[in-house]
Amino acid sequence: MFYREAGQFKTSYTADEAIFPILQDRFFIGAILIVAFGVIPFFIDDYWANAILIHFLVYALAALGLNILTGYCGQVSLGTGGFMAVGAYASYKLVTVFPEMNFIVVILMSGFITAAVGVFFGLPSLRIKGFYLAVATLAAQFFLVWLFNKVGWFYNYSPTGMIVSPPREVFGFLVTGPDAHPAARYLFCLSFVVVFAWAAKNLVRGRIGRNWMAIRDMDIAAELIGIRPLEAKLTAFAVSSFYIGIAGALYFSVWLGTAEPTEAFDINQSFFVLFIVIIGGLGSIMGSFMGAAFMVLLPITMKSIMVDGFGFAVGAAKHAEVMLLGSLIILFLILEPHGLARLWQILKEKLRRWPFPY
Amino acid sequence: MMFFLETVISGLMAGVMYSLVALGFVLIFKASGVFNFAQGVFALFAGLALYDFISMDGWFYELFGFALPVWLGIIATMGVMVIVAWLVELLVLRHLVNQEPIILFMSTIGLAYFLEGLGDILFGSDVKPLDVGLPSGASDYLLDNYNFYVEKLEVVAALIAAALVIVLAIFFQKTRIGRALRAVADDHQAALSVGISLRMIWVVVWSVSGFVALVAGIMWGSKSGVQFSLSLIALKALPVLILGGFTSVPGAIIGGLIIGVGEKVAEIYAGPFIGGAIENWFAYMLALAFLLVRPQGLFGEKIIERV
Amino acid sequence: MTQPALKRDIGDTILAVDNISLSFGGVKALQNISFSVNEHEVFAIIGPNGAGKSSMLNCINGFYHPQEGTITFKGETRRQVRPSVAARTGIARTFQNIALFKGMSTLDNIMTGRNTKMSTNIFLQALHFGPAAKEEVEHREVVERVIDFLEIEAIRKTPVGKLPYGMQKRVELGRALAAEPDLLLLDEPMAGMNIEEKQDMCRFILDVNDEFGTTIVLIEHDMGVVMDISDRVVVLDYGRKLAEGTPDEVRGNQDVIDAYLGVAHDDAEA
Amino acid sequence: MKFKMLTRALAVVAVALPVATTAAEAYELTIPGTVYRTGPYAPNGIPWANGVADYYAMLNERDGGIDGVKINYIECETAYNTKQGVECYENTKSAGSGALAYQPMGTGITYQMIPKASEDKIPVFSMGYGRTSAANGKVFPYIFNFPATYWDQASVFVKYIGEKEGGMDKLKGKKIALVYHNSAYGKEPIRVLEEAAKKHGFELMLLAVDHPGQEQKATWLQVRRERPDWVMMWGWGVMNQVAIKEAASIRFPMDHFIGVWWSGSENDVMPAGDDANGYLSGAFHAAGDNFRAHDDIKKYVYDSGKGTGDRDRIGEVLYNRGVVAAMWTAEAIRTGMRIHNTKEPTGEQVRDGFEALDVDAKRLAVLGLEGFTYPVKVTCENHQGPGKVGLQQWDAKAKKWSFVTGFYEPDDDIIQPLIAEDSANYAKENSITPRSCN
Repeated sequence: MFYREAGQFKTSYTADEAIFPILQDRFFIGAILIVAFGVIPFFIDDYWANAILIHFLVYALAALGLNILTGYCGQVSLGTGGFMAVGAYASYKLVTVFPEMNFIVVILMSGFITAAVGVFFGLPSLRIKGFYLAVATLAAQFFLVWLFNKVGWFYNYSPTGMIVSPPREVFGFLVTGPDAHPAARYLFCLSFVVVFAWAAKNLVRGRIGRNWMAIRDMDIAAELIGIRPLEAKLTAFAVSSFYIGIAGALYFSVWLGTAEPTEAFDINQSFFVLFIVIIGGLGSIMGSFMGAAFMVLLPITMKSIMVDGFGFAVGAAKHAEVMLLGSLIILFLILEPHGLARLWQILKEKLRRWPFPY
Repeated sequence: MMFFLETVISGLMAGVMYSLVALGFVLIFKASGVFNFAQGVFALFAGLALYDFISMDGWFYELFGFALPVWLGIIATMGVMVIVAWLVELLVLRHLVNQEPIILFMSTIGLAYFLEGLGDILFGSDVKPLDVGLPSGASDYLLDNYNFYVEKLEVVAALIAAALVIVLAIFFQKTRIGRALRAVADDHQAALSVGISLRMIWVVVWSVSGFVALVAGIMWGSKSGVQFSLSLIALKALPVLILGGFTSVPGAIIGGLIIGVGEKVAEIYAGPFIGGAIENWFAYMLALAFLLVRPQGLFGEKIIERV
Repeated sequence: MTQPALKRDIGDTILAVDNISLSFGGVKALQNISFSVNEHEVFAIIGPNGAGKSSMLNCINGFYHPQEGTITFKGETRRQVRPSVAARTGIARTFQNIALFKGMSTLDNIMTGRNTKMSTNIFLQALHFGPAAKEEVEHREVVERVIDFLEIEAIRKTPVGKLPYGMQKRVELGRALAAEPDLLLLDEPMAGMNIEEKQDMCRFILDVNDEFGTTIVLIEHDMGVVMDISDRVVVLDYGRKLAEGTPDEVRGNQDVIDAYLGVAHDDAEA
Repeated sequence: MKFKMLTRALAVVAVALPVATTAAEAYELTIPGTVYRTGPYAPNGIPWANGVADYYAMLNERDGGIDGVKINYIECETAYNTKQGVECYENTKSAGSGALAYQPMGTGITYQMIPKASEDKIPVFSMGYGRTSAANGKVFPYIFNFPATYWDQASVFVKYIGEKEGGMDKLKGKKIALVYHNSAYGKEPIRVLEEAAKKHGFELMLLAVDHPGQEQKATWLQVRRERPDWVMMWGWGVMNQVAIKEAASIRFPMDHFIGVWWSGSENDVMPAGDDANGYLSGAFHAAGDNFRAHDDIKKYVYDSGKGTGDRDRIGEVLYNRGVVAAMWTAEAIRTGMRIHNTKEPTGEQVRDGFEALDVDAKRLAVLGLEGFTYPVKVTCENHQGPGKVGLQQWDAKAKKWSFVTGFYEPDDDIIQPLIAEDSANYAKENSITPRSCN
């Protein structure tokens, strides 16, 4: 009834190709952005910033990156943790070696460095496909973590290999370190995520995105109609790693503040981001956000309900939570294998037809 | 020279231990196209169940006041694994027929989570020293007489792995179910059309890999005690898997041996010069190098591209 | 079609196949095949199953690399060419088994046909700014013309995986057309279609040839169609060339009759 | 036993629901514990967490808390994972009347908490783990890592080895291997051992083992080839069990194999059976349950069914480590309350309590822990306490750990400069001006 596009006519291809062609969608996204930028910063506290919002934003960004590679270009990667480590260590080296460098530039540079590394590790994808490639990307994962753990230069020879993010300002507001206000840190991450989500959407609806999807859907046919697999796959690796690198830099410098390669960027990190992408929906920008919300918020919610609400012993609650999470993943896959984004789409379809079923 | 030989033999033995895990992956992938991420957790779960049946501080003892002898415990655990396989088919796979591989893969991750939590709740998180009477320690004879070091447990593991492969080969070649399995592996549709029940096949193949997981669980459990970390051995099996090919039983064995020897030799001879602990990534790099030459793995079915 | 039709004007040789041999392991798929195709021509390759027709197309657009012989396209002789390069020099094709990008909409599928002609860099695209946005709209206009031409406006935004078979074939043709090729390779464009769909497809093929002057090489089993629409035909059997000529010449060729009627071998089909 | 635990869990659910909603508003001493009862390190985390929980429960039952103020101990599960630790920290820091002290339990989580807790003015008691240079109270006013750090421990092991070899000068030319968990935690002693190697002229051999450490063939083959005179181990979780088994397999003499105090619990040696006999590990407190405090735990906590673990596992090494951690924390809070003469202390006041902590032998006796550990005194500058470490040895027949040495003093010649250097780096990177302690 309220959600329909009838009567909204497009008079130009530009309008037809807008990101949100339907008016109601534009309202919806606008409202979310207004709340995210204009309301939340006034109410945010440490708990919301650290445990929930920044946590969510960082993973949404990483999932965006992986979704570009896996969801749009069809190259399954399990090297996400390793690439996040590249971003984190790049940002650490940049801030410590060039203390005067603008922090936004630091984060962007970390992204570019990660993109370069990503392209290098993307080279095997030209020959190796599917699960073979997925497992091959684990080589990147293990090697990178080992590298950052072993080579003292990366962690400035601190005795344990831990890196600690020094305080840095953006526009006069501290965004890293313990003194940074949660709102500043939140807004900093949010801005990156919003800008890059928008950029990702632009990419996937343009030539490059179509190249990626063509490779994903049928790589041979894509090549036969003139798409260069080398170019398509490597741009996907580059863009994906760029996003993941930025996510890694934010993860370390803004969110956690400290990191140690073997724990913060281990293989579970790679799997976790992959879960987000699959649960959210492969090949969907919106899905990356929904998946991140699901995987980040669900455990915290379940924990709060079980421990704080029902007074479960923490150990038992954790076990139950893990079981529940596992069951929910299976349940969701059975209900809608194409992820939360598809569920959302179906819901919109229903809404569009409401109150008439057909 | 002697030491190099020791290294190689230890590598081979370690490789066999990886193969035991990789084998479970291969069986399921071959028959149902599912990359079963839960294979490591299966091994853990089987180990936990077995410990429960044969020890004095498990549910079984609590309920019945006695513990099972080892052989009976193994049979009972096998029963548990069959039930798990049946439930997996009933509750998960049945509803995901014809989905893309990555969706099936994801569902096994859900399964892994579930079993992890369940295992912890049912059996507790302590280290459980599993003793099924396998020998441990070095072979005294070789060590005393030739100063040659071989781990007894690993020799046993190698023998068991060999036996397992023979049993599996017989099972696949000679039994009716085995032939049906191979038919399904070749072509789902065709197998269905000649009246093979896919569901039954899936239960069987998941049970068989449950059995392989049990063997792996016993071996690794005897080595380090049964504990949560056991589920992480799946990561050691992955390079073996890509090297050997996802669909090849001999590939899992040969791949394991190559990875085992490769990583030990690298760690011992190259590791000290570049900081050590290179085993993990070296195994993957080795597999990657193989893949660049043969993208379908050592024994994988050749990927034919056509339009 | 309302637009005024171009006068078809058969020109010089655009594609020359010279002594091509291709084998897979021991199997000889093609043996010493030579023929040439003239500009603006509709050229058919026929032959029984397994005759090497698709292999021939695959050689022309670089998917297979023949062991011997050369292919000359637009005056350029090459032995081994990458498919993507072939596509960029103006060869487009459709496939025997539909090779559309199933996850993408009709519009996007056809847009991929334009990709080789787009050039803005990744940063401009990410910002969807200036030249990138302009380029997108320009190419969209071309694609919309193709959509009009093929009468598939209604399914513009439908994911192609959901379309019926005949429609998918049409979209695939659209994707090839969007590239504005000089040479269009059609691999069994009418396989599995009913009479009406075949008629539609014939009309499109002829219109393409007429209107855009595109040279067409097609493989087809339906002899009626082949004889109706092609200017010249080459007949292959077991990797060898049996005959070449106008439809009438080929129809009268004894070797061809034998091959099709099963005198030489009884597994052949018409 | 398990039936009982399950029914108890269910009962807790049924009972806790109304209780949770009617919780009194009265001031309670809120002490969060970021524990790990799940994940790969759960076998170590559980007894430790039980020890902490039981000790606080005992104080509540026996004394009505600390100086009559009830303790509200909140567990939060981290699975030894930093990210979950972040959630736990933020979730619990303002729980109840505000958190008074953290025991992070885990190197990564400690590092994560250090800047935050300092900012929030809540003391962090990382007992012997975490950032070693936090010993410098001038740079880390809220972080405490007494009674002894990994660096102390490494230097004590070297001393012990020297003693066994017949004098520190005999170390020259000897070969000592360090088998370590390839993480921040495992790398901690390397710096000190390198310095010690320079000072005493022994050869140091470093062997890293990746998490989780189920496969250590390559490591122990290297030990077998190089034949080091001594092996030290900084291990954790399954790595310990496998290492001890492998060492036994290559017949490395167990009494020349010394583990850090995280590699010296019953869990670690049990799977190796008799082969583990004679294995050594560092320790700063006793094992066993023959102390009055333990009797009280059994009497006041377990007899009324409020214990968190198995009664027969009270007194295990890691359980006792939990007890000693809880004891020092409680004593610090008590000290803080007395200094500021308040029944409702804040984190800052508890910090003052930590800095004035003085648990001497007499006090230990009062607490029912006579001889359980050595006297500890913490000051404003020195947050690592006396730094003394003893060695305990495993008796496989009796299945018991017992001390075989007294407590050694650490080699401060090596350690103090390193602490000064590392804490100065931290202060520089984070623009901290070291405070004055006068």
